[in-house]
Amino acid sequence: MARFLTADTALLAVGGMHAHNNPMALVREVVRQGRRVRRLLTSPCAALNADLLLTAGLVDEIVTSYVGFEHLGLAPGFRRAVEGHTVRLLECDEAALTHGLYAGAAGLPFIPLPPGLEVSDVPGINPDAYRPVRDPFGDRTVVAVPPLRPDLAFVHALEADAAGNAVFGGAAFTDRLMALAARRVVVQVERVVPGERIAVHPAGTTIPGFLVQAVVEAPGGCHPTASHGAYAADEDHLREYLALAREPEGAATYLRRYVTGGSEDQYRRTVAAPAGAFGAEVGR
Amino acid sequence: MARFLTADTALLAVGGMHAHNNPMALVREVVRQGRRVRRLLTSPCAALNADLLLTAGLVDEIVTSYVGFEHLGLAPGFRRAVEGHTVRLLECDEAALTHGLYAGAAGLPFIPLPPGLEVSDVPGINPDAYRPVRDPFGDRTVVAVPPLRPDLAFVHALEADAAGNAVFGGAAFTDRLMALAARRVVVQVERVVPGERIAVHPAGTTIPGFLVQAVVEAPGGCHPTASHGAYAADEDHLREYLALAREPEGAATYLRRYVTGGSEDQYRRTVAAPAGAFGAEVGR
Amino acid sequence: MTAGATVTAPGSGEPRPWTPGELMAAELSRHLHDGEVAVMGTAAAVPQAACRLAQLTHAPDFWYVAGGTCGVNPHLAPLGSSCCDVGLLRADTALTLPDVVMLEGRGDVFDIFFAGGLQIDAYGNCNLAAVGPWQQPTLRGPGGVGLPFLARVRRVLLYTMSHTPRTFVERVDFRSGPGFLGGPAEWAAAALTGGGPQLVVTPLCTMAFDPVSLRMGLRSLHPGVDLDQVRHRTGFELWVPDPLPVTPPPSAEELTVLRQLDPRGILGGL
Amino acid sequence: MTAGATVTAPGSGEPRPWTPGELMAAELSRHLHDGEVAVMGTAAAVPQAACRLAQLTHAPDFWYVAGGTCGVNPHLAPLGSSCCDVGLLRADTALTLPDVVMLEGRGDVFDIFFAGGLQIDAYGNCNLAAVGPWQQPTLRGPGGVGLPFLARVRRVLLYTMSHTPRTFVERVDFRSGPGFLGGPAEWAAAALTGGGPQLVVTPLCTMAFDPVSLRMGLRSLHPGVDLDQVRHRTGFELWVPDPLPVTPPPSAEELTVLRQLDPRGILGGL
Repeated sequence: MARFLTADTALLAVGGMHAHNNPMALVREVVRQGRRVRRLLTSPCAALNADLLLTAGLVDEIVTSYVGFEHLGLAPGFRRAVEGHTVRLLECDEAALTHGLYAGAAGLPFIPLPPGLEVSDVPGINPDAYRPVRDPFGDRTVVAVPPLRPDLAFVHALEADAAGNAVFGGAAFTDRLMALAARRVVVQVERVVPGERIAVHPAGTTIPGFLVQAVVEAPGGCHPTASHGAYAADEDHLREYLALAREPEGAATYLRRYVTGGSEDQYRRTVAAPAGAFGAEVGR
Repeated sequence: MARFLTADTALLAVGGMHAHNNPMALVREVVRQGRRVRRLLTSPCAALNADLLLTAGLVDEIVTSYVGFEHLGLAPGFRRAVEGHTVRLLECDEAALTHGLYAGAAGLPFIPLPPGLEVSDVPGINPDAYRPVRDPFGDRTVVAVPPLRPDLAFVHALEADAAGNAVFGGAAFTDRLMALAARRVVVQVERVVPGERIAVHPAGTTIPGFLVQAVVEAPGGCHPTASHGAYAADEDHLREYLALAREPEGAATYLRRYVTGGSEDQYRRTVAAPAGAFGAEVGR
Repeated sequence: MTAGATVTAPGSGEPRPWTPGELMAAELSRHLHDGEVAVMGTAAAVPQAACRLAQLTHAPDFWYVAGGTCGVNPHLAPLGSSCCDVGLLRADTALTLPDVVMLEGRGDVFDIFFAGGLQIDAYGNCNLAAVGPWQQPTLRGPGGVGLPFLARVRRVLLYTMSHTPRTFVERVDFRSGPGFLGGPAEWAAAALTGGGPQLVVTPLCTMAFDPVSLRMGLRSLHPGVDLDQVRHRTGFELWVPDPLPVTPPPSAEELTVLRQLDPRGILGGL
Repeated sequence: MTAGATVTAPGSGEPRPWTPGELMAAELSRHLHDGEVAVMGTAAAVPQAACRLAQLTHAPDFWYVAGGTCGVNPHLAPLGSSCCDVGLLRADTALTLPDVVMLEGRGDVFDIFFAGGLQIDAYGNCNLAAVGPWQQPTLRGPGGVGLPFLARVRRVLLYTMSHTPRTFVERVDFRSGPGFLGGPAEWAAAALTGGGPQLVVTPLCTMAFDPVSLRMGLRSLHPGVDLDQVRHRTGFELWVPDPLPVTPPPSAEELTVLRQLDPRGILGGL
């Protein structure tokens, strides 16, 4: 972790969407090591990947369009940090995040958004990111957003080979695009497999190894979120988190009990494995 | 064809890259019906898909970054039309085409290119497409290109179901993006298959049927170009085309012998099938 | 509200009354038509069920994309709670999330966007960001994700399980997704390509928008709900048609299909 | 040129001399290093073979992307003529073409871009568009595809099978892909992020660029080629180092690997 999340990491991106494919083994390790995140970038819908870092008080700024737990409720760490002004929220919409990652991956200096999106209140509260630009092909002003170039991205994939070629087990959400846009990528996988197994996957479902700095084999590493192709979300555990993290003492209890009180290996053996995070394949 | 390539089709896009996945059954039908193409858009590397239309003298304007036959030689129809000023060439680079299709699919008003691309001579000879724009996030001027929104796209896929859901048999090149950007899409396939067969393909290899106006079952329909997952290019036939099309009389001979002299069914039986365009599966 | 039509639970012989979630799915499905394409986002069990129900009954050529996972026409085998379930790839085909974000911007692909919010106002604007001032929120919501794309879709269908004065407010504190903005003048000036909100379905009633004032009013009361109850639980004045119809309850066929899609009873638990 | 080293053809016992295409692939491969990532486009049999040869000999951790089909580290089982062959998906993994176009723009992903042209000039600029004025070409070429991306790559390796005064010209008629532009002043003013052209390999020789003048000159003559022959077939003055080395011919190991990759003899037919 020290090798990747260095002091000059200005922008850390965490993959996963809602309670799916959150790279929690990597995120928990950030919390265990108490590393500050200067600016955190999420997929259009973050969940525990961002909220645990916020609950631990490690985030200075967050770029996101959503942090929550969907049908399970609001995000306690995000709420407390934003309402208490302990994090700076750089709120975006999904278009700014997705097209911004495209611009980042493609080296575009900026990217304009479709006309009409400027009538939401989002651009007004984030004028650093949403700026007017003259459309050189039409007599109008449109709104543009900057490229998103994470210094480091944490992404979960189902499998990777020793060279870092990784494959998704279900939806890739914006995680694949995040990997294409980031300067360095650490991929957390359920298992490292022989290269022949990766080679059969079609274009559009893989991350090529030349973009990947490190592969971390972390079976059950998405727990309590789902790992597409491996296991479903552990909603009981997520509910326990939501209940505890609502209050500062409960949040401290959760962190001690599940994160800082032991290693990721211990978490794997005592929390993830009993919850069934290995074995059962779900999905197509 | 009359239903799709209507008089108000300002921009027709043809899929396929080099001598692979050219939707030739559809292109030949355009030639048989003698329909004019007001503006033709190609993938970054066009081959017979564009050159046959140029040889037939049906194209007013062409937007492309390459028309040629790779290791087999230059494009005779393209050469004659451009050197003889019978077509207006709107030359682009690969970035303008690919990012332009992205902008078209995404409803972006324009899209800026990575800094540095403006040192080629391409922007200078196509000032309608390459225009300066102020970067609102930096003290500099960059170059932007317009969105590409084909009114109609002809794309080849390996298979589709009755609802129009189509799947590629190998590389999708920019054809998938072209289908996402076009107002109407006609997909030529080797075979129509039950929906269950399409349903197993992952995200990123398919075109959803709601974007598809019509599926044309045309076995051997890419001949003499390759159809990924079905057959290789017929290089003997391509060489015959290149030899004949070099001179106007030869071009007329080719068109009569292989296109206007008979129906696509006849072509299929007498030219494509004997060349082995059915049966042998190639590739992964 | 009281539950109306019943269906016999398979293997039990006991009739089970319909639930608010099932009624809402059935009601929404009736507004979906062959040839249309819908998209939806977070916490979308109700619209997913509505879409699949429409496909399996009156609109076999209706299309829907379950944003998140981005399955196209997911088979809901079975219906799940999260829009990112891997099971949503059991579908006719699939897109990627960047594809769907692209196509949302194209503006001529998706006919329908299902949306909701912590707050929904009289003009159909939605707020998922913050209750109170954005800078000093009394309740920080999760955020609006793709709701700004409501500006570019042909019609917006709103739904919420929470029909309270806190949800239905005169004016949202923050506009995550546009409805008819501040009313006719601002709406006309914005000249958006989208058609704006069309319908609002809650556990109490179905609401619509007046074509002139662009304000929300009643379209029908759900069975067993009375007008005062709705007025009491709505934070602004609703217009009321005369006569005021009752929303047809789910038919036996609708309920049978919904319960086949939803053996876990997710719609019942909402 | 005369062919030098030989290898025994499998099963025949007859030694076959190396061909210019094989020498060029071997020569290019020596300039590819572990950890680097290369991309290439149209008609790329020579650089594909060079890349795979490097992986199978001195640079197992070298990466290459065969643009067009966009296989990553294609196994060349066997080498084909077209950059869009479906067989290039027999590879370690694969990207899509839009992915590769994106990453070419990022500017810090690809270390090497293999390129060529109808014309290549003294500063390494390439032309695939038009011989003569663009508006009134005497020869209309196919077009430059992704050559403008040469501005954003760490080093450009040029190759061509045609070493003639028509190909090697003082100044290209059209700049499809940038080399060192008009020379030191223009190159410095452009402040491109890319490193410019580094090497030019032809059937006759290997050329490089002077770090001060940025002009092309000789690096080595291929075996059996003499200096006058190269001067005669180059349309501008080449600088010549003293002493002028001879390019090492393909080693027996290199030839064995190349012929395993290329059973159809594509490199021999160029």
